[in-house]
Amino acid sequence: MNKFLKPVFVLCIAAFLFAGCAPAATPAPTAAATEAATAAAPTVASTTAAAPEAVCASDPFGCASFAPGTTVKIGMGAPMTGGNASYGIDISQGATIAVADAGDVHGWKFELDAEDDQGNAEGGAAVANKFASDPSIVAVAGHIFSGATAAAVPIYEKVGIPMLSPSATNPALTTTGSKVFNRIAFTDTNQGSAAADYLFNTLKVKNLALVHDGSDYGKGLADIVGAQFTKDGGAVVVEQAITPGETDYTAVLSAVASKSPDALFFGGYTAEGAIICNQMKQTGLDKAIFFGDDGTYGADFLTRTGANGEGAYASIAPASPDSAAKDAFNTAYLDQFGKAPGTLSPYTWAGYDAAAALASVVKTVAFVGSDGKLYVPRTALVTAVRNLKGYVGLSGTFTCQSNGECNVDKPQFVVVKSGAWVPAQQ
Amino acid sequence: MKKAALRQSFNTGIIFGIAHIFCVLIAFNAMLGSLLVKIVGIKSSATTPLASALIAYAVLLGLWAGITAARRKREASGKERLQASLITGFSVGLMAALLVAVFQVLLSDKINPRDYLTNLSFPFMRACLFQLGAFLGIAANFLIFFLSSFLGGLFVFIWNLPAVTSAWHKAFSAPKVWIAKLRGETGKQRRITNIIFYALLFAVIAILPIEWGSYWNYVMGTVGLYVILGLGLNIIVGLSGQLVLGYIAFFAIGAYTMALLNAPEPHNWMWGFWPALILAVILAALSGLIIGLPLMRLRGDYLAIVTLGFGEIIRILLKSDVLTSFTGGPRGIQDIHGPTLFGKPFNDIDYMYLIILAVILAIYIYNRLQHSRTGRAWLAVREDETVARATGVDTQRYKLLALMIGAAFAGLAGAIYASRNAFTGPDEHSLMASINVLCLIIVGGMGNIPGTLLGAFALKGLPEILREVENYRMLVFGALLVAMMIIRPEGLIPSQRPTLELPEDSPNPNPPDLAVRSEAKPTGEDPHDR
Amino acid sequence: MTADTSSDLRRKSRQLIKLIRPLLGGIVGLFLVYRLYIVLIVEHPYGPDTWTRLLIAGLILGGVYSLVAIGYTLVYGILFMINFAHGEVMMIGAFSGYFVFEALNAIKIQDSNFLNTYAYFSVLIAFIVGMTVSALTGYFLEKIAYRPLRKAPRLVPLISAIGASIFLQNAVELLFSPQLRNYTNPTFLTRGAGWTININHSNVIIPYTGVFSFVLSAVLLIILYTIVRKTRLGRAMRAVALDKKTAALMGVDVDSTISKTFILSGALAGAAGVMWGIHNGLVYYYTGFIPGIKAFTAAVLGGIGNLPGAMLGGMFLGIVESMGPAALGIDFQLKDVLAFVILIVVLIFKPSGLLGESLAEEKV
Amino acid sequence: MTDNIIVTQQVSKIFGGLTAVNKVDLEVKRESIFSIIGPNGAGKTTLFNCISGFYTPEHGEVLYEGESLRGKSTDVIAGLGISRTYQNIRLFSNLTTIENVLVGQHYRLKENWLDAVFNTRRYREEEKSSIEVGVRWLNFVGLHGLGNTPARSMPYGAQRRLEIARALGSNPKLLLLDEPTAGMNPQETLEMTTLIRRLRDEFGITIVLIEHDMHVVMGISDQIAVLDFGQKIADGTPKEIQSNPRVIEAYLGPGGAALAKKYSRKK
Repeated sequence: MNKFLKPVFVLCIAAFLFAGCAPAATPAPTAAATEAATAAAPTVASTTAAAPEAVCASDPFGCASFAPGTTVKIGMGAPMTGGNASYGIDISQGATIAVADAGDVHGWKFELDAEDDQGNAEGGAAVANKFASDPSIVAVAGHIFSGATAAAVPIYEKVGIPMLSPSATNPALTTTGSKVFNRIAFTDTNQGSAAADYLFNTLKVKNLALVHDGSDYGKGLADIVGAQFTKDGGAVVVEQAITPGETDYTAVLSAVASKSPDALFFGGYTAEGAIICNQMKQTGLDKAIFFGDDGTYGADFLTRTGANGEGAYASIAPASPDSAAKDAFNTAYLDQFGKAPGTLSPYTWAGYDAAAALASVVKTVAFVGSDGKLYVPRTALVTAVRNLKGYVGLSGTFTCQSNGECNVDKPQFVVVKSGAWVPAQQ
Repeated sequence: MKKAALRQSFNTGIIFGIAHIFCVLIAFNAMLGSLLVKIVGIKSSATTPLASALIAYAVLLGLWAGITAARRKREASGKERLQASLITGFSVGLMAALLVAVFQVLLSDKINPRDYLTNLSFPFMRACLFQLGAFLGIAANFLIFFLSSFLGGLFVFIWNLPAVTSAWHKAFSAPKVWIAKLRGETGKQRRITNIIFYALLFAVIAILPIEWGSYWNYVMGTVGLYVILGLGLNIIVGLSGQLVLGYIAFFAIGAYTMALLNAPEPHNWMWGFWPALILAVILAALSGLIIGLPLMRLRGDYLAIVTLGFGEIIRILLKSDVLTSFTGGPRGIQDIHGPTLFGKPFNDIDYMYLIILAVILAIYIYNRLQHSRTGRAWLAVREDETVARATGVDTQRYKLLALMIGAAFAGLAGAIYASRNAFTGPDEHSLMASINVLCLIIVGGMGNIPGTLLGAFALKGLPEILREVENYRMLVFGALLVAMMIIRPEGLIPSQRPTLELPEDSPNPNPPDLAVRSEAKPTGEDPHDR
Repeated sequence: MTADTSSDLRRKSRQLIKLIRPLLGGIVGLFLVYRLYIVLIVEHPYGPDTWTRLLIAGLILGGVYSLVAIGYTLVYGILFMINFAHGEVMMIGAFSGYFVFEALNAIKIQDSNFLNTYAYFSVLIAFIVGMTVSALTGYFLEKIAYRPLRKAPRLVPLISAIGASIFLQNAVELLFSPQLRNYTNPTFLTRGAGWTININHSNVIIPYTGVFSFVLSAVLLIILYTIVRKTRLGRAMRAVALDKKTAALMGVDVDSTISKTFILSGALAGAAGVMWGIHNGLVYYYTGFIPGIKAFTAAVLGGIGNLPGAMLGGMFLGIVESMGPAALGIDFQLKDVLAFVILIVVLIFKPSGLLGESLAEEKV
Repeated sequence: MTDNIIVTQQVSKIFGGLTAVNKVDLEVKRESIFSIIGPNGAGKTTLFNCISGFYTPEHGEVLYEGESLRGKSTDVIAGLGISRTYQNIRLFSNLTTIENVLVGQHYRLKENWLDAVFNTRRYREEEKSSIEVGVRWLNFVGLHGLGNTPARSMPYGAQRRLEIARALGSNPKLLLLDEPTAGMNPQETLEMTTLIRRLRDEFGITIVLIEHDMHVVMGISDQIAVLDFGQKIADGTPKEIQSNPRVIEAYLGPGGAALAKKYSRKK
């Protein structure tokens, strides 16, 4: 055996060099080179060649073209299996309805292609590559978790597929100057600082306890709140992180209680938030206010906490909490998936909005070619998504900034009164 | 027909019935069915499954049940086989009918079980009744299973007709002979054919990355990295026989070394790819040494749990608040700069070749070690540590060495992985990842290279292929894992020891004279000498 | 180089290795002691009330860990395999308990419902159902996934177990949706409610659910211990654990004994699951995973294959997790790190757990 | 350089309460065949374990070539030239026979893992020579052409011989054989005894063996020591031993002496 490995070795080095030189020889810009090299989509190649439209020729990423009878695909990378499956399944279900509602563009129907990325970078990159090499994907509503997103962005960047993430809140994502990445997820920075101000000024909290679930979302939020709160002049008496997925946080809460804070800000999601809210009473935090975030908002929080939840705060994007559209969606979701939206994750509506917004943008840029095909110029689409203005969704009104943040309004604060979320006094 | 056999085939039916009910409750039937009809070319709508799809699924399951029932006994007359399949079909059909009968009741009483059994929407239940209403639907369910099971029995019956079997055997044995001829009789011919084979193989490997697009480049790249991981773990588990469950920790160390040294955040030391790669390997090896030193006394599962703990410690520390400033905390590290080739950054094809090279390097090293004094010492330790020590093997030293080299492999894989994804975060390196690698080497067949290759593909490629089955893929994966272990406990490719070329036995066995032994002593200085 | 100098080097390296083990252990030990001193003597940030709370939390957690750990130890003791799917068995038990409560809650009786009118009885039912279902799961798990692998190499059953665990998790997810369910307890077990004692002007609540689950786990452990020590089945189990062949020759039905072992451990896991649900009030398909891993750690900590060891290990782990971070003044996020570090230190000095293996494999 | 290759001085090994080996003195002459006999549980194997370093004796010293073995770990002791076989055969059963012998040569070889990776000259030479040596040893113990068969799939007698070949791999000066002829038929036993003799005569290897078969013992031993309940009750030449009443008593119980006389007269 090892007799043969050596020649093989040599052979492979040769192969490597040859291959290494091959792309280097082509003078085209990287993106184009990759496009060519990945042999992505014979269709794309053919259209760029065959399409009479000047648009596609001028577009560095070319057009996605759809023969009559085919569907325009919107991708979504979401964790469908593993510990975070509920988020992926829920958000993709929301998006499914959005795609169904979106109607058609010049007679071409939309279709959602939701793939499992397990919420981590490996899966995210896998899905991104899958979409990148699928010519019928025009845009991606996702990804859901920041890790997967971070790994996916550079890949979409290469092929010019715009993203609109409903829930990837990692602030760093919009600082790398990516052209394709946008999010309608509620930006941590505004939410956090606003929450801190609200705690200090309106609720007159002097000693704040910060608890987060160690996720990039929860921790990021907690850090911002802490910074702003101290800047306002309050004192952060204790900061603790919990291990998500567990169900007994009495120990950590007892430790927090010993610092006797006036309020506890929790950065994280409903599951842990509800448990903490429940266990505050028995651990000596009965006087402290529970202050959650948009991750802990939702009907599920109420059912889980019951009486314990009274007086708990949460922050949400300033949407009309119950518009007609929202009701329609809720009923549709309920009878299609048998659950009320928001039970599996707080992002059901955001999932709908991401897909719907993308569809609406696609409608603006797509056109029917002389040869009866539908063309979607990719670069145009990327810029169009980035220029999204005043789109009214179920979870807020979105206007994308130059860095891809599309949901930067001041948050609105809600409080649980007699078993229901009601707007808190400003 | 004997009573026992009768009961047996009836029970077979019951088991399949339970399987069927389970499939229906998780709506697996709809998914599988729609896949089947997609092959035929019927596109099924997303919301409610087509009757045709469900029928396709039912027929498939029925056939399977019938075949299993009929093949139960080796020597059984055709008649018995047919009877068995009939009875099985009857019991399966019964179960299916009962299920849909329950559905019918729920439908007519407007009871919605979805709060608990999330898939049982009214449309779905109607679909399970083939939209035929109460009586017809139930009857149809029964009949489909009954008939298809009988069909399966018939199939086995025909199969076992002597004429058919003999014909099949002829057809089957022919290619074997042919291949044997092709490989050649004498060792020399074999070598030549081998060379040709490998040449072809690697020509293909050299072409593929350019051909098959970024997605498959990515998937196969991941497979490649897991091959390296697998080989590394094979040195530890397969050769030196230490069960290590936290192996991914070394991978994490490699990945983070690469990330911290080549990302603008949080440190912006920009070392460049190659130095980082080397450092990653060294650090991983060192960490292997450090964790290994105190633990060499531990046996089997104690080592397993301790290394598991080590893996978790690394992961938690990486995402903890304590080290956030250093490791980027839960956000991980993004925008990792990759290597450049003639001034332009690596694209997926370049990475693919890089990985292929790394894999070949790993295979080469593994292969050299496996058949050396070191490798034999490892095997001795695995087989019987006490005796190994009594035959002069410094077991602790060799166990440590195994751990270090294995860790180094992991470090290499991790560094390339991080650089290729341009991102790494703490949750990449969870316990499940370690377990994946362990599964990989055992599924493939422990301690041998082809097994590792196959295993890596099975463990990392399969889930990608299984994307077709959407949310069911992990379910199917788990089931496959169990099935594979039961069918092939030794792994897909059981490893056997190499046949060394021994000098001819001399007719009169004369003892080794001292001259031979003094020859064995090396002449001249050697830098690698201890 | 000549042979003897190299052997000198090897002797040196061996001495180094010999030296490093206690050195490392010592360093960690010293650090722990130092932190303890700093926190308890110098800073003492927590009052007695907090310590009591932490202790209570630790004991409750420890009780559950012990129960699950016992399951691991039983199976390991007999098959020398890590039953990786044990956590999932527990999860299934928790789910069955949940469904029982839901069902009983739905049954209306006059102005109240069954769950609250016959509270004790319904809890009993929940436990019986939960334990039965889990026991069955354990039984079939063994029959399908492990029994065919009796003769296979040691790692193969482990992989099979991992596969089973993945399968069970996803099966439950697909059946009942990934939604997080919350337990509806009968009123006398309302979560968070409990006896209140006043320690330096602050109310420390001893939750009913906690006391309930702690007592119950203690009782179950005692029962199990008597089963293993006193009964005929127990003798058979120990015999099989020591030597299957001989046991079989002595007329012990090995297969049925192993099945019974799995049934026992399954039942315990089921009870643990229901307790988990009642006390923490939240079950979903992933519930079993973390307790599973922790319990396995606990089992090893106490000396795997050793029943009192598992109990001790469980308790110890539970208390370390709740009180440790506070006592050492480190972030609660790092409690698992602490737990594992302690495990490592323990194993460095006692390579077969706190109480050692009761059924150690042959040494020289 | 004494003429005794190995000497035990007052060696005692205690397990819990029971004293397995109790103040045993042995002096094994260079290039001799030394047998240790005694009823089961007399502590013979324990003594072997003390010599080969599995156990460190509570009291007393084991002197090899005049220097104490205390504190030396098993592999170092093996490296000094003491190798052994086991009562219940313990081969590396999944390895081939030749590989077993190669592992036996482990300590003797110099090549390390880097040599293997870079395929250095040293690696190639050592592989070649060690395989040659291994094959010769295999031939010597009479396992012609079985080099590539897995050890586990060999008949019992062959496994015993392979164990010896493995032990010889490291060119031992002292070879400890634990019941080499146990469970062998007369023919195999005869072959084994000749083998043992050849080892001594042709290579000058000192041999200490534990044996129950009195014909073998009396046939080949120069010196015999008798252990009973961990104590040495006698040692000397076969003749002395045969006529030693304590030994006979230990074996046949009180009053056995007369029987033994009768037996010897018949012979």
